[in-house]
Amino acid sequence: MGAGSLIVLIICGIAFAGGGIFLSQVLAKTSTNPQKGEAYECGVPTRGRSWIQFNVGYYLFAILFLIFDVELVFLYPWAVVVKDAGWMAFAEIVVFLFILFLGFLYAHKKGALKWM
Amino acid sequence: MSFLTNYFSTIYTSVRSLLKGMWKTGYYFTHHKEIITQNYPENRDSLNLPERFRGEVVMTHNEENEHRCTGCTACELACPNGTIKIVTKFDITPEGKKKKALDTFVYHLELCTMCNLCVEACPTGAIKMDQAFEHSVYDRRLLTKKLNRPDSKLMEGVE
Amino acid sequence: MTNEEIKAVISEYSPEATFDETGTWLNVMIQATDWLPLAEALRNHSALDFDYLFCLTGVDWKTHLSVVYHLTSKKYGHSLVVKAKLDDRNDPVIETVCGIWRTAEFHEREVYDLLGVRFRNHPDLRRLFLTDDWKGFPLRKDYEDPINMIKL
Amino acid sequence: MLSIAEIANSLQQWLMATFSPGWATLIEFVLVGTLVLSFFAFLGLVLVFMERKVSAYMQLRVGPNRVGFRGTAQTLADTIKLVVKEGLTPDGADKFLFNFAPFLVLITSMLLMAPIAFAKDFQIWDINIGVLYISAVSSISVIGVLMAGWSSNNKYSLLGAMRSGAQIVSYELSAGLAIMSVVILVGSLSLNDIIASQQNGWWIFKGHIPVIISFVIYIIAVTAETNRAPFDLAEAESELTAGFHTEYSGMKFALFFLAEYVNIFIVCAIGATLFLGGWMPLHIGSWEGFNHIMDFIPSSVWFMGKTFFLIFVIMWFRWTFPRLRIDQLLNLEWKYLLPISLFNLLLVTFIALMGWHF
Amino acid sequence: MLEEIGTTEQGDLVINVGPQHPSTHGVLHLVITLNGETIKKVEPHLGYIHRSIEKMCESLTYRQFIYSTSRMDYLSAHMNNHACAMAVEQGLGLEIPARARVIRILMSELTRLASHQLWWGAMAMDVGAITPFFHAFREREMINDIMEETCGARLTMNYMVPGGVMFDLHPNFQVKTKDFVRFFRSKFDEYDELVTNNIIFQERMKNVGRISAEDAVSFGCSGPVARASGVSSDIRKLAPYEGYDQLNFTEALETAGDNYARYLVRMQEMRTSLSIIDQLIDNIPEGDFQAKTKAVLKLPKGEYYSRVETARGDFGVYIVSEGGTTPYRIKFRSPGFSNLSALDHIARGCKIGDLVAIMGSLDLVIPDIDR
Repeated sequence: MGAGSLIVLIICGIAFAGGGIFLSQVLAKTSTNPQKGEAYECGVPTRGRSWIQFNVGYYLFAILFLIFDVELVFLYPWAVVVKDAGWMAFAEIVVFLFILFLGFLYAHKKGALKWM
Repeated sequence: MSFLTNYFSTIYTSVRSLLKGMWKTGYYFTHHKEIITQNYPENRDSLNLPERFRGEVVMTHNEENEHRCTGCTACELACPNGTIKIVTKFDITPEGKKKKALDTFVYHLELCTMCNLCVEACPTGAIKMDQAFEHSVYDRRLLTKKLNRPDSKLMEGVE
Repeated sequence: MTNEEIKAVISEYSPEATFDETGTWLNVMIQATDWLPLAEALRNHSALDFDYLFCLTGVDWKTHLSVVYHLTSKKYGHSLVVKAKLDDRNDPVIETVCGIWRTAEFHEREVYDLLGVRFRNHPDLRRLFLTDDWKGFPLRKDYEDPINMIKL
Repeated sequence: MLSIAEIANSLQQWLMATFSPGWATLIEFVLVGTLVLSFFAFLGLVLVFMERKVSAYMQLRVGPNRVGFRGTAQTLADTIKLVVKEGLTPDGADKFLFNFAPFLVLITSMLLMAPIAFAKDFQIWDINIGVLYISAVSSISVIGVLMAGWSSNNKYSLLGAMRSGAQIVSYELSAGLAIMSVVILVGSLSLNDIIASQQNGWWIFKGHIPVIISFVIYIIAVTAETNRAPFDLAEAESELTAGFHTEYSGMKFALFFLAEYVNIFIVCAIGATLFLGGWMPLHIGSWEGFNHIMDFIPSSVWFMGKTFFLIFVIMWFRWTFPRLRIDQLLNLEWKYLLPISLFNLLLVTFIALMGWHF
Repeated sequence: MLEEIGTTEQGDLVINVGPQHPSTHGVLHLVITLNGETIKKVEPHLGYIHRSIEKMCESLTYRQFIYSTSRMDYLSAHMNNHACAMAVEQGLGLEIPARARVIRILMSELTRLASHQLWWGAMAMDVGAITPFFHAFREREMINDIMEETCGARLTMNYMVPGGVMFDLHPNFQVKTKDFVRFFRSKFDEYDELVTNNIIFQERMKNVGRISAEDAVSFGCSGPVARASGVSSDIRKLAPYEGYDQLNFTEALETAGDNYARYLVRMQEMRTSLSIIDQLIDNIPEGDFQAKTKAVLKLPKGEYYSRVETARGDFGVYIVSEGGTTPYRIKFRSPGFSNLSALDHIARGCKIGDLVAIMGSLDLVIPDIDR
């Protein structure tokens, strides 16, 4: 099967999830209670909003990820042909990775990999 | 260079410690003899509770439906939680005297902490601790028990 | 340090203190107003060095309240019991010792919660166990609990 | 010998012969859909049961043993329970995203099924960039997780989702690099080519130590990517109750749960395909007799055996190790796994170019 | 105003952990102020299971009140009872038979072992490893069986009475205890392999939740928490009771003051308890197991304070008697209460994940705090 299978799979996914949720809505006993709509916070009413700007230490990692992920995409075509392309390709990728690695070391030195 | 040796020795020791832990859990995964859980309700018959185990207070009765409780309320006083309520009545002795006797021995299992103080306090050894431990019921009123059997009498010679 | 020496030092700081040596430890009875200077002395005096406040509680004596401090010195190993008397039962106030022994913060909140002793300058004097709108102080002798399981 | 591929082929031929091409394709699609759906449900049931049994035996317990024969129907009972449970949506939640997230997560894991070769010549879609496809599609699931966590309007969920975002994207790098070392050796992105290249031995045996390192890194990275302990920070039970799916209940929770397990299956299937030869039987060099005996075992059994072995290893991790802390988790990736896998990649290239691999 | 809506300033998140949370061992409610993942402030809210045991005890007799302390720190119920019985004996001036003393020590050490085993499992579970919990329960079960046979109960033993113990030892006691000690010794290496030496566990524990010796003293910490900071605080050594001074054991001390030090102290204490049991199990003196006491106990007017070393630290009972059959005022100095007061100080600057580990290493038992 070709790319058509993706459509089948997507439909399957929707059917599975939708069917399950529909089935549970049909079968499940429901009752209304204002407390059911509260956000769970160990049984204590939430204080403050959750959707605030807050300090995520992960942000820098996301940026770093972007750099490396792009690099990864470049590597895929290279990986396929490297055996045929020979040593020249190897040398080139060593230089490529070396530059990247320098960048990585720089980030490390700057403390981007340290948790804030 | 020492940085690199350090780096790799860290990796070595960490991986080793992790593998050791996995070895241990792997050992238990393959050795089912080590399983310690019991198949509880099914093994009820073979359950062996030690005779001192305190599950609930019971009153001993002999074959003639006689108990040893004189209704002296020593246990009621000894109980820290108000678990025991003794209702007394007045019996007429053969000599025609009025004598205090037990009418109902009310036992609130839901309040009992199995501290054994009532058994210790009882001067006549009328009550004891039983090994029954499956007390759950759907109605908490069922936990209030009457310990002396219907129509039971005081044993001869117990004062 | 022997009890006699401790007594001598304490008398220096609060001359009105009385002593009782019948128990395991030396007991010192003082007025609540004398407490803070004495506490500072007990903690900071180099020969006393009572650095460990292991128990802080209060007792309701019906006519008055007292706050009892059990102190010991990790360095010298001697112990001392200080009983501060609070005469005004309606509004008992004593200085806090949070700044001297940090464990006092919790213990004082507990005493406030259950006995109603106010600790002046306490950073966060709120009810610890009971709800904020609770009426009365349960460990007072005149406190009547509307629900009493045992009497039920 | 009757194999799954033959059945599939004869079925297709029969369809083609009986119906017009359009109808045949449609029926084929419906058949595949039903097959995938039932496989999906079956996987969920089996993996959950397996997890419970594995954990039980490691914890000196028997595990589920009441419902059905030796407890085998336990997960079915659990599923029924989840179905009849009321699915709640918190008042403060972003309703659309909250309900959409489980769909997204589920569809992602569904899509990942496409290129997997379950048996010899038995594959939904023989895509020539299979490896790239998997890397690409699997990163969608993180969006579902972030969506779920953010839309719940719950602080635990939010923290869990943020953690999971940082974690999944980080570990994707080393997983990708580990996969790439096999790609270099094979010179193709197609899963079928990769399996075919392991005719005379699996890459883990042929590729010397660098491939073994890649394999280890791959297993660690995918454990983290699927949010499994010891990297289950997104759900960190003792810290964030249930992390990003704290607010989900009933069937919506079940979908997350199912997707998690199917994802484990998929990453293990990929791992088995890349490093352990997929459905390829165990062949040792020129031992003709031995190789011949191995060929008698159906290819699907080989594939499932390897995959489930890897799944077992991942479960083994979970029931042995404590959880890492978020900064340690990222440290592990950025200070250890990433540099090592970059270096390892060069080593593999070197070996490939020198032709040292068998 | 900002305080009111829970967001003190930009980027601060206020989260409730507990009363119903998988990480708190009991119903502890912590209000945590977070900056990202970093903890800025931890505020414990207590009272969810406050039963006012101190007030209840004021209406119970000296025989009865002992057992209400089992419900405080239920993991070292026996040792709590011990402290109470000792306070009453102190008031009555009772001399305890030698056999009863040895039985008390043996039972206390067994309880300490059981408590530490549970803590070990729970500690591992707090940092995310679930399997050790069950392994810990395997050994704990053996102790519980020993307890059940002699005391008649598994958790809240109610075995102490003023003047001794309630029953004599069960005939099987010695054999079973020896079996247990042998078995537990053989399994102790497993504890190390599964948890102690595990690199992830060490990373989670080392240099986390540090408290200095000075702060530990100032916060009134006791037990393993204080000892991990190098503060000698073992009541068994400082104020020996029931003949602990005649035993040969050393106080476990560490100096780092972090989670890992607390962990090591408790592991060391388990070994100490085993050695104490070894010393006593073959030398149980013959004789009475209970001193003769009156049916109704009356403590002379005065104040009595007794302290024992429970699994969590220094447990004290302060009885004020007015001469009646019930205490006038009673105060239980529970180790967990003081240890909890240090939590905010310890946890500041740590991550959420660390908070759970810190609580585990403090070994908080909430009913002990919420009396």
